[in-house]
Amino acid sequence: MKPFKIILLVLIIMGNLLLTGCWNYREIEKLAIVAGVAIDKGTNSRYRVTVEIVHISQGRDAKPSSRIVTMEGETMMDAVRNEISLSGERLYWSHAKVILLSQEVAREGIAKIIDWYTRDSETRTDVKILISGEKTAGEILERGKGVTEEIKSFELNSMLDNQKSLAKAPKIDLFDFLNMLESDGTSPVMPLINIRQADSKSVLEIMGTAVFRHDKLIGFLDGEETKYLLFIKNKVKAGVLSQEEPGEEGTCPVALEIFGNKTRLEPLVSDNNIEFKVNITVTTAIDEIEGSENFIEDKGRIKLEKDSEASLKAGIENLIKKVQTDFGVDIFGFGSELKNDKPKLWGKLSNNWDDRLKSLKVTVIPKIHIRNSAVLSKTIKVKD
Amino acid sequence: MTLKKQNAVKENNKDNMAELNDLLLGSSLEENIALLRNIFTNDETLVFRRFQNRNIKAVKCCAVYFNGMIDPQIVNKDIIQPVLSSDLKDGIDIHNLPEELQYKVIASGNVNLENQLDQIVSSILYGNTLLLIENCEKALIISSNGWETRAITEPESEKVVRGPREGLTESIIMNITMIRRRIKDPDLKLKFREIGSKTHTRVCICYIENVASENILKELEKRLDQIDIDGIIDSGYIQELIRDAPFSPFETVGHTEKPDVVAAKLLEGRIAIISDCSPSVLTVPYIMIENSQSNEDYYNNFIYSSFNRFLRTISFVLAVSVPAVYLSIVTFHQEMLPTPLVLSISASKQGVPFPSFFSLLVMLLIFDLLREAATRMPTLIGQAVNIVGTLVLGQAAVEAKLVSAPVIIVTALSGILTLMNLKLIGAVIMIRFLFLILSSILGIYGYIFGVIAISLHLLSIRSFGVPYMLNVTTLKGHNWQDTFIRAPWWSMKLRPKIIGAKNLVRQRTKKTGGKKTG
Amino acid sequence: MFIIVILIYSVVFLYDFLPLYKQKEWKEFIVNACLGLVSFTIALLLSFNLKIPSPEAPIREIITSIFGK
Amino acid sequence: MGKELITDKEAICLLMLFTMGSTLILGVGSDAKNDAWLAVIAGLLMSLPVILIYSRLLSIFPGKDLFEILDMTLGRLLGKLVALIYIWYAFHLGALVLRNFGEFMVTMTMPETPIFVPMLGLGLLCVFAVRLGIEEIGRISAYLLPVLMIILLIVLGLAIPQFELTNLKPVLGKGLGPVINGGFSAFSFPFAESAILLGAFFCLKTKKSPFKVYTLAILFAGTLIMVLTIRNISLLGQLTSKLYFPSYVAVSRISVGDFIQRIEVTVSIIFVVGAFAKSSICLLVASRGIQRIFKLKDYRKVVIQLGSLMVLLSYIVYDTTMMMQYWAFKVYRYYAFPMQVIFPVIIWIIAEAKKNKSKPAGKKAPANE
Repeated sequence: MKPFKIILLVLIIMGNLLLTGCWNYREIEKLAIVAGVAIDKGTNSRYRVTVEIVHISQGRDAKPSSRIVTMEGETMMDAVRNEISLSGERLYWSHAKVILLSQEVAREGIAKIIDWYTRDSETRTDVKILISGEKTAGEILERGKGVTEEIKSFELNSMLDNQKSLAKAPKIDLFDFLNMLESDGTSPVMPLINIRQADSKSVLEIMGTAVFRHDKLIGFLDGEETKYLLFIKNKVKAGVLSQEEPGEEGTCPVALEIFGNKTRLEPLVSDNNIEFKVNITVTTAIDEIEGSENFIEDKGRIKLEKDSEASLKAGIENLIKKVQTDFGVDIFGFGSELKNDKPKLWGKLSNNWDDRLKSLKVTVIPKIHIRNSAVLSKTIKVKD
Repeated sequence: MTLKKQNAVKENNKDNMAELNDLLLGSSLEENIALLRNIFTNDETLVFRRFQNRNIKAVKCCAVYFNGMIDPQIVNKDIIQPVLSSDLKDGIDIHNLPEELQYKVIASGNVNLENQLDQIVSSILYGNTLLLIENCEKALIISSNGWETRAITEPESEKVVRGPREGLTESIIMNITMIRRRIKDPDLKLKFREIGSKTHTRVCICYIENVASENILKELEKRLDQIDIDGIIDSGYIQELIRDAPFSPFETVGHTEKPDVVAAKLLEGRIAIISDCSPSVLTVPYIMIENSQSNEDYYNNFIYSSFNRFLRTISFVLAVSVPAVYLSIVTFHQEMLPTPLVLSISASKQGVPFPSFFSLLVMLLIFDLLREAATRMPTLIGQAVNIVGTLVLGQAAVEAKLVSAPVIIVTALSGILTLMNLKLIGAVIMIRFLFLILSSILGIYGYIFGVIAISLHLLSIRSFGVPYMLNVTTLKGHNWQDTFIRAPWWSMKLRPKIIGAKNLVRQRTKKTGGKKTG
Repeated sequence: MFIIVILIYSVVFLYDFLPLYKQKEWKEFIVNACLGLVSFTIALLLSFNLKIPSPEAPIREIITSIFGK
Repeated sequence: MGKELITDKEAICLLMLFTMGSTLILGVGSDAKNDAWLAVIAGLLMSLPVILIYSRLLSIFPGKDLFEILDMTLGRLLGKLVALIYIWYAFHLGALVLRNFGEFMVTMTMPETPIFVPMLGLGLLCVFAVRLGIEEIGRISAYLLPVLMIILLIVLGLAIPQFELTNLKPVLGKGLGPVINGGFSAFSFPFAESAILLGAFFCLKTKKSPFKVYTLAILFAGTLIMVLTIRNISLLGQLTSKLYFPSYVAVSRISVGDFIQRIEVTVSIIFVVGAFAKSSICLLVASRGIQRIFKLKDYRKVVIQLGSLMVLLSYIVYDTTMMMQYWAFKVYRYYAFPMQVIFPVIIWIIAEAKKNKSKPAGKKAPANE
């Protein structure tokens, strides 16, 4: 009876192969691999989508280069599919690394734009999402030039990945953004990208933060402010704290390299009054001393610690004040902290949290610990 | 139609045998010679050598043998010469001539009296010499067989770096000798039988009593008895005739050309089937894990052996999986690859006209063609084939953009992995194509379906009642010692129960070496 | 499309029913034939692009009518 | 053909695969949002008494399957009627699992492939497995479960650095209500679905093994499901309950370095294996039921037809994925309640009563005098 089974199997396999074709079978070299996408408002239709496609040329030593294609459509999906009429290839989205959004689009609300990207099964939610500081998002892909890589989107991706040792822009991927949108008590933020003219070349630069109320863009923070924001959000893993110390010959700048940071938000509830304590513990090391002051001895070091704690505190408090007065949104996540800790209280407060935030009292308690002084154990003394 | 024919042939054969069965020898020498001549008509290698004792004319004899099947030394010196020249007068009873000759004259180790014609015929065919005597209804059968045999060499297919180099030969007696030299025990039993109505091949069931399972032995004998075939040319015939799961690509009867392997398997409680004219000895029961065992494992350091065995097991899995997984990743699940890899694979495939599935299929076929061609070819030409295969088909095909480089890599990798387990080669090739086809339909899911189906198949087959893949959940302690790993010898105190061995204790060594001293 | 369905089903029927018929296991044969006919009919109807009502709908109706929601 | 027997370990593996099968990918207790892991525990606790009843039933009638037990307790006519209901339940559940698998394939990985093809593939596998018999299914699950566990643990280990345990907070933020609700849903899917296995565990070795098998397997599986739910919630946060297949998305978020990423295919492997185990058990039980009702010689004879019918049913059972979601989380628990709880309890009570009645008659003499 076994031969029957084999015949049956062969029949089914052949039937599948011959009659219905290979549905999802597609050759890897036929894919138009999307590296990144920029979304603007269209002139004729609602959306104008600029896509950077990896162009793989033949030959042994050929490096992949990038091609920019722009198309328009009434919906995102429509625009993306219209690409077929331009180049005949269907775009392949699984390897896309960045989404760039223009400010214009972002001010109108971006939930409707990223919905398609989240919903489609081919796209992945670990794509990074950025706001263009230029007029349109498309021009960043068109005009910008990568320093190390040919494909701009991949370069942007690695720039964002390495932000962790700079901490001047948040690294937000689509999924994080969605999660911030979804959860109450946190307002989303996004990194900011600009083109900087350097030596007549247009170089890409990621610096600063875009602040959102719900899904609408309302303002920006610069690089330094972003660092303080990341301090509160406990996202700083590395970076530099610069401190100017008064010295014998004017000021003496000192750079502290951050080796680790732990931030804890602590809601203090008394009757109807809520206060937040922000405990920041930073581990640092002296990495640069531009002078001959002695910060390595106990006395100097403790003073340095105190001074940099003070300036960190000042910076963070200024940022909180700015956000409270200018934007009035909770980008720090105080609300969600309260919700996690005291869900009942949050239930009462959640309705007018934004109003409450404006007058929220926040105490910043920084603690900076200097661990070592890198390679040198003494300051460099210039001798005559 | 064919069935009827077969039946007819069978009946015909039986008739011949029956005819001979009834016949007995007559008393007239010439009549007997005529009878034999009649049976072996047109066979001119049959020699009738008539001679007489020089003293007694009544002792007229005729030696009958096949030229080439006998050792002339024996026939001349030990049969003809004693009968010719011996002084038979003293105390010879003429009426009891055959016995007298048997006991007093002929100098041979093995002499029998026989009057059944069928026995006589088959013993002549086996290379014995028949001594017909005038006025006597019985004939003497004197064992005299001597033909050229191959010397004992190292088998090509099972080379070892360490361990005995001896290989089995085509002579059943020599094979048994080689095995018995390793197991000198009265419990080593050898049961002979003849299979094949035309070839009368001698087949020997070899086992160690009190170790081998009686049920398996009974089952094996039953299956051997059921064989009714005209001839057994190699033990491969028996292998297919007695195996379980006849349609499976996996072997359920093992074979080896090394006497040390046979001896080791006998000691584990398996049963060996030695067949004449075949250098490969069959062993039953045979389970999956034996495919990745090698005799060298037992002679080398156990850690190293375990590692090797692990490599072999993994290489079986990889050999069947690599092409299918590659195909499903590059044609269905490109999102699974890291981006740089996508770019490099894509770059290498630019400009290749054929679909991946097709080129993989063709390249795998070409690999099998090369392999098959190289096995059948003389070594010198084989090298040329290798050069053509690697250079022309590999390098040039990539240069000419007929196939992409990854396909070549995958094919070569899969091919080499296949050769790691030579005993599984047939199964690997078939399953590889099956997986490839399945994954061209449903990608990685097709492949997983295939894996589940093959696992189900493997789990369902048995070899002489022993589950082919073993019963993981019922296996206890010592049965694991010789499966995916090879435990150190001092720890393998028991025989694996899985085979159905009865006498489980295999060593009582007190572990002395290696203990901490001081 | 329905040609494939008929083809596959005839192979399946041959494979499945012939031994039952030969061994004269009539009870098995009848039960099997009923099941086979039902599935064949459904497959055939599907191959003509007809919509078969799902048995899930009435169950859902009953349950929602009992428990609300 | 001798009596089929499977060892306790095989049975545990089988039941674990059955329980985890589609659960690992569909997720459980989504009503409870970020307390879903508590819902799993609640479901586990709720299911314990029911599971004890199942094992008690099996140990009262050792070597008998559900349909014989029905016959013996409810009488021939009523027994047959309830048996029919169980056959339908097993059959329907098998079709639902097939459909879940098909939906998963079509929405997540192969949108252009007709849903019928993967379902047919899996259906063929199930038919093949059931024709080999319960022994082979038990053994293959004993082989596959360790592989799955290793994969699961490796993936879990890779995911741990990315855990955001704050996503689990607030614990019991909305009170006990949603947790109980989610717990009920987790009870009916997957824990109490093990009622199906009453029809397959006729082959256990001893009278004690049902207790061992049921409790151990459900506890292990429950713990694993809970751990994986925690993993999903802490990787996905708020979005967990909005996804059809949370595990898949959760694993796709894992990336260690730049190299180990995009490993969501592991989830698919687990799902294929789980769905295979679950639907083949369902098919087995359904065909055994038919064998018992019509008093056939061997259940293998009807498997092919029943299997093809199951694939067809799975094809027509839903129109859309939305319907599947609604059915799985809203309707199913009420639909399955009689088969999971009511009938077993009734049978159990009758069985205990009958046993007590027959026991004194048989054993009284030596005990009392």
